[in-house]
Amino acid sequence: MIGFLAFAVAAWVFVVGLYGMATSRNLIHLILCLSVTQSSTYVLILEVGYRLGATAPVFSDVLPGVRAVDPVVDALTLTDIVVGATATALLLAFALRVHKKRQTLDPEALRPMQG
Amino acid sequence: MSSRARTAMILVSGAVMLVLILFAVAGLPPFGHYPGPYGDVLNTVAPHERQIPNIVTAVNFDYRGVDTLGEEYILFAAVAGIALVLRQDRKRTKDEPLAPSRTLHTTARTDAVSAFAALAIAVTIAFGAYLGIHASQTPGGGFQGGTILSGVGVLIFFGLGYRAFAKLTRKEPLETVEAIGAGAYAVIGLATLVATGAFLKNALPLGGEGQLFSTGTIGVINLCVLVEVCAGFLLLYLDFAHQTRVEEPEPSQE
Amino acid sequence: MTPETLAPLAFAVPLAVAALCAAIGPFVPRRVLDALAIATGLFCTVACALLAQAATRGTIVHWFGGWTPRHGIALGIAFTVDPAGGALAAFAAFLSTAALLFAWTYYDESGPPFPVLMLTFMSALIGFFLTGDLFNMFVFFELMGVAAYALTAYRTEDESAVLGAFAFGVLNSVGAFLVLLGIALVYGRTGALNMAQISHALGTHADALIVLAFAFVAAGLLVKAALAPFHFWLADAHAVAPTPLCVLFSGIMVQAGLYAVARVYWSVFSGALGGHEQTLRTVLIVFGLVTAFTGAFMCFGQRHFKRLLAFSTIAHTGILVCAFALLSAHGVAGMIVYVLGHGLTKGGLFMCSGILLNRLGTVDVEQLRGKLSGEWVGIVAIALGALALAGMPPFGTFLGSSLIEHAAEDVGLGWLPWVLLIAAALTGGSVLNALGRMAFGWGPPPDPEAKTPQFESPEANQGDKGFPLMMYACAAFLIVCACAIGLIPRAASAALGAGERFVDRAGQLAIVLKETPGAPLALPPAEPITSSLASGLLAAVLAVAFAALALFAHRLPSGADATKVLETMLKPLRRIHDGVVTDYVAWLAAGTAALGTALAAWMR
Amino acid sequence: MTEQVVQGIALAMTAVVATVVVLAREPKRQIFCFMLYGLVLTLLFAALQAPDVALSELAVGSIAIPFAVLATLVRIENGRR
Repeated sequence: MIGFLAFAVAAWVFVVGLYGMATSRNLIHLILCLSVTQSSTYVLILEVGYRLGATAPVFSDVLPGVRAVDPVVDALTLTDIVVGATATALLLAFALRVHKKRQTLDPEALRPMQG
Repeated sequence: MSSRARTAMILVSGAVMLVLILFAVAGLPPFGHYPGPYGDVLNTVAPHERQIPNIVTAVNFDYRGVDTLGEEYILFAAVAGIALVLRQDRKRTKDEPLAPSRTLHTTARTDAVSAFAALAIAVTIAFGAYLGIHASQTPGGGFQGGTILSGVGVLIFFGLGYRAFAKLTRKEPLETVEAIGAGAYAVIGLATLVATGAFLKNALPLGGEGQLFSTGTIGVINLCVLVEVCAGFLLLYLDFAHQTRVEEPEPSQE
Repeated sequence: MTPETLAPLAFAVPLAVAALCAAIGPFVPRRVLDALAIATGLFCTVACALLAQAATRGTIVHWFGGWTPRHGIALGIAFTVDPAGGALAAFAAFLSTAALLFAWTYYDESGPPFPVLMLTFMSALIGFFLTGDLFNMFVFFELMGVAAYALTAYRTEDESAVLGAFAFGVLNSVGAFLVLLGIALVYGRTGALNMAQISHALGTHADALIVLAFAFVAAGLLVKAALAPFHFWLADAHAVAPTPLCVLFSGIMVQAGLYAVARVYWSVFSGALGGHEQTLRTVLIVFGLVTAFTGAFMCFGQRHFKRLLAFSTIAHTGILVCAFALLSAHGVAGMIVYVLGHGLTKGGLFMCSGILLNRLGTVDVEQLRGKLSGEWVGIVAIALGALALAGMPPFGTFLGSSLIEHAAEDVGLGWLPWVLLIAAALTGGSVLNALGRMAFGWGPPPDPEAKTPQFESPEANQGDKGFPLMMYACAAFLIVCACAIGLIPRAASAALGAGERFVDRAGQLAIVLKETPGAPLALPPAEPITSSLASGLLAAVLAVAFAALALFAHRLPSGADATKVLETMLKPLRRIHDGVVTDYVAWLAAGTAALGTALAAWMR
Repeated sequence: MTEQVVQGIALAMTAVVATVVVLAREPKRQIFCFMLYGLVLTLLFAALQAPDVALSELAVGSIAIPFAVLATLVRIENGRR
């Protein structure tokens, strides 16, 4: 029923995040758009490992051998989420530092060097 | 580039990328039909080889444990970087007593808020600890437990203010704890390399299935991750919380 | 100790030491941490060199956790070390050690974060070169990235350093997401993450998914490799990053991105994409040439010496991409030798720039005009470095160019090396041009109407502290090594052997998944390098000629007008390097769209 | 069947809220949209039978990142005063 649309959502989120970054007028806005772009990779990775009607790969309540979704994609996404969170926080720290010096977060006004 | 040119450029290239990605995902197996084999093999062999019901934990801390080691160090490096960038003014105030700070709340905190915060803190600690310890049994593990436990810092900050937060969580010991958590993971890997000839290969006895600490190295690594993540995120919160204190803006170099 | 255990040691020991440094950092003197870091760097250099040596007797595979594959299915992560990967890992560790040694006297005070982050960065580089797992590669890509962003912003009081780190972080993160997008596509199709296993599962036929997965992974990795139009972050970040770090950035990190593209192509996609070699070659060469000349022209006439060197790195990335684009074992061999030669040269040059900054307080060529008079070691080192960049014999870059030249002839692209030679000569000429101004005060004075650019504050240690022996020793040693590497007997044939092994997809498959023992490296005869002596010398002459033109053309009749015309022509190119991070994102999206469309459209 | 309905709703919300986050140009409004987005993703991951990931996303997407952003915003406000 959902089929292709599930993957299309991931594609949309990736591109919309990129659009937000490129048109951003504020570094904090840009960082959050970066997070949105990253979230599309979580969505896509989890989707490719999903199996209709299957349980989570935790065999405490169900017996091993029951149809389960892919545990690997869960592990990959977990790693990805940590990476995303820490990189986001680091970039925020950069933005904050820049603002202290220049009192602005507008990317147009913040050019390290030109030409 | 003018902002109009940039918008045009991103609209065109974004549209092209959207089409490309759609074109590519059309070649995937239909949604909900993961073809395997990686996950299926692990779902089959891991429960009895590693004596663990939560296969995600087994993948994270054993089968693909090196990814998690890298991930822990990403957190470690990022926290070091954040401290580096935000510490500038911290140095200045290091030996001074904490100045009265205005934080997110300009109004005084009521007792009700503090009481609520205390309750929330207790619940969060219980929940985080449960998640962190029961990695092998139920969804959750060192990472989830660690992030939720560190959320206590956020609650203290909102409930009791920056001063309480900074008093309750000293930066220097936390940094040492964090380094030990991250380093222990690498050291466990090196120790198992010496003991078994393979990095991160389990060298501890396995208990019966379903027991709390029956999973050999997985249990130990889970604990390291719990410590490292909790300390790392607390440091991160502490550095950012410190910024909410009022200061004079630094003069620009221009 | 078996070679199999060396692979995990080389990446895990620096991580453990990094944590140790962080834990004991507040309690011990700074020198203890520095010494610990340098010792670890030496250890990793030796370990990786032994590993590379052992790999010549057969590709080394280490299965983490002891999870060897079952029935051709990988359960865990493997490090797959071939001679090329091992050698580059050793080179990464070597350069890191040199950079740490350089930093020893460079900083008066550096807190614990510096050695901690440097060790983490080195570990990530080593892991990145050794891993045989696609997702694990992504993890090391990110680890390298996070440590690098933090180090770029190391001089936090300089906001352009923080801004450079910001652009670097944003662009590389988007690159990482593209890599991940490609990995997700591949994983959805094959259910595998081990490179050899994916390659087996992909078969020998390409469809849209495979082509685009490669396009996304390659685009993401090429952000790190600074291919145009993904290169904007590099010039900003390298110009402002601490000099010891620039040595690593320009010397090996950027090239690591390109190495990863080659690795992913040959280990994963070459079976499926093999039928489309022609198209892929054309597309990559177009991108490579655009990059080479963007970098070369931007390099020429830069006032900021570190930024000049950064643009030269971009130009050399273009050359390396063209070498990879030949899609042959010989092309890979040339690429690897060129990476080594260029990395040593660029490392030495960046160290020289650091010494200038350290002693004279600026790297602005015009402010340094005629001020270098006493620094003979520096002048000679920079001059030799400039000629090495151009590819003069007997430097390593010359040996690399010579291998690339033969590889290009093999696939019927005999014209390509001559075009690349011009780009290389332009970068060498730019450095000579700057040197002529700084050392001898030659050349026309700067346009008084042009506003004086705001340049960075000195990094550390400024003031007369006597002859900086240690720093000059490091710089000179790297330049000498750059020369020595071109003189090693049978280096070319060893590189060719390593290249053959690198592209041997079937052999790797058998070793990784079926655990068949590897065979010793065959050493194919290399063409005598004397056949390319002429082109090497031509490159050096051209470099000198370009520099002479830039310095003295204004004395010729109508020379000044010609310079003006050239300036006007280069203006649009300069204008797009505007330092606005949102522009860079837009360029990144455009580049990915272009690469993907070109591959998808022509590969049907 | 209900499983798919939940997934469909979660996916649709993901696409919509992601767009809203991007289009919310004002950082203070954006951060609340972002917290909502974290919750939507948590729901989606739970619906995709990935409880481990859902828990992490809850902790990171709705606590960690928003806290860092809020602290940054407060700092910027204070700096202006």
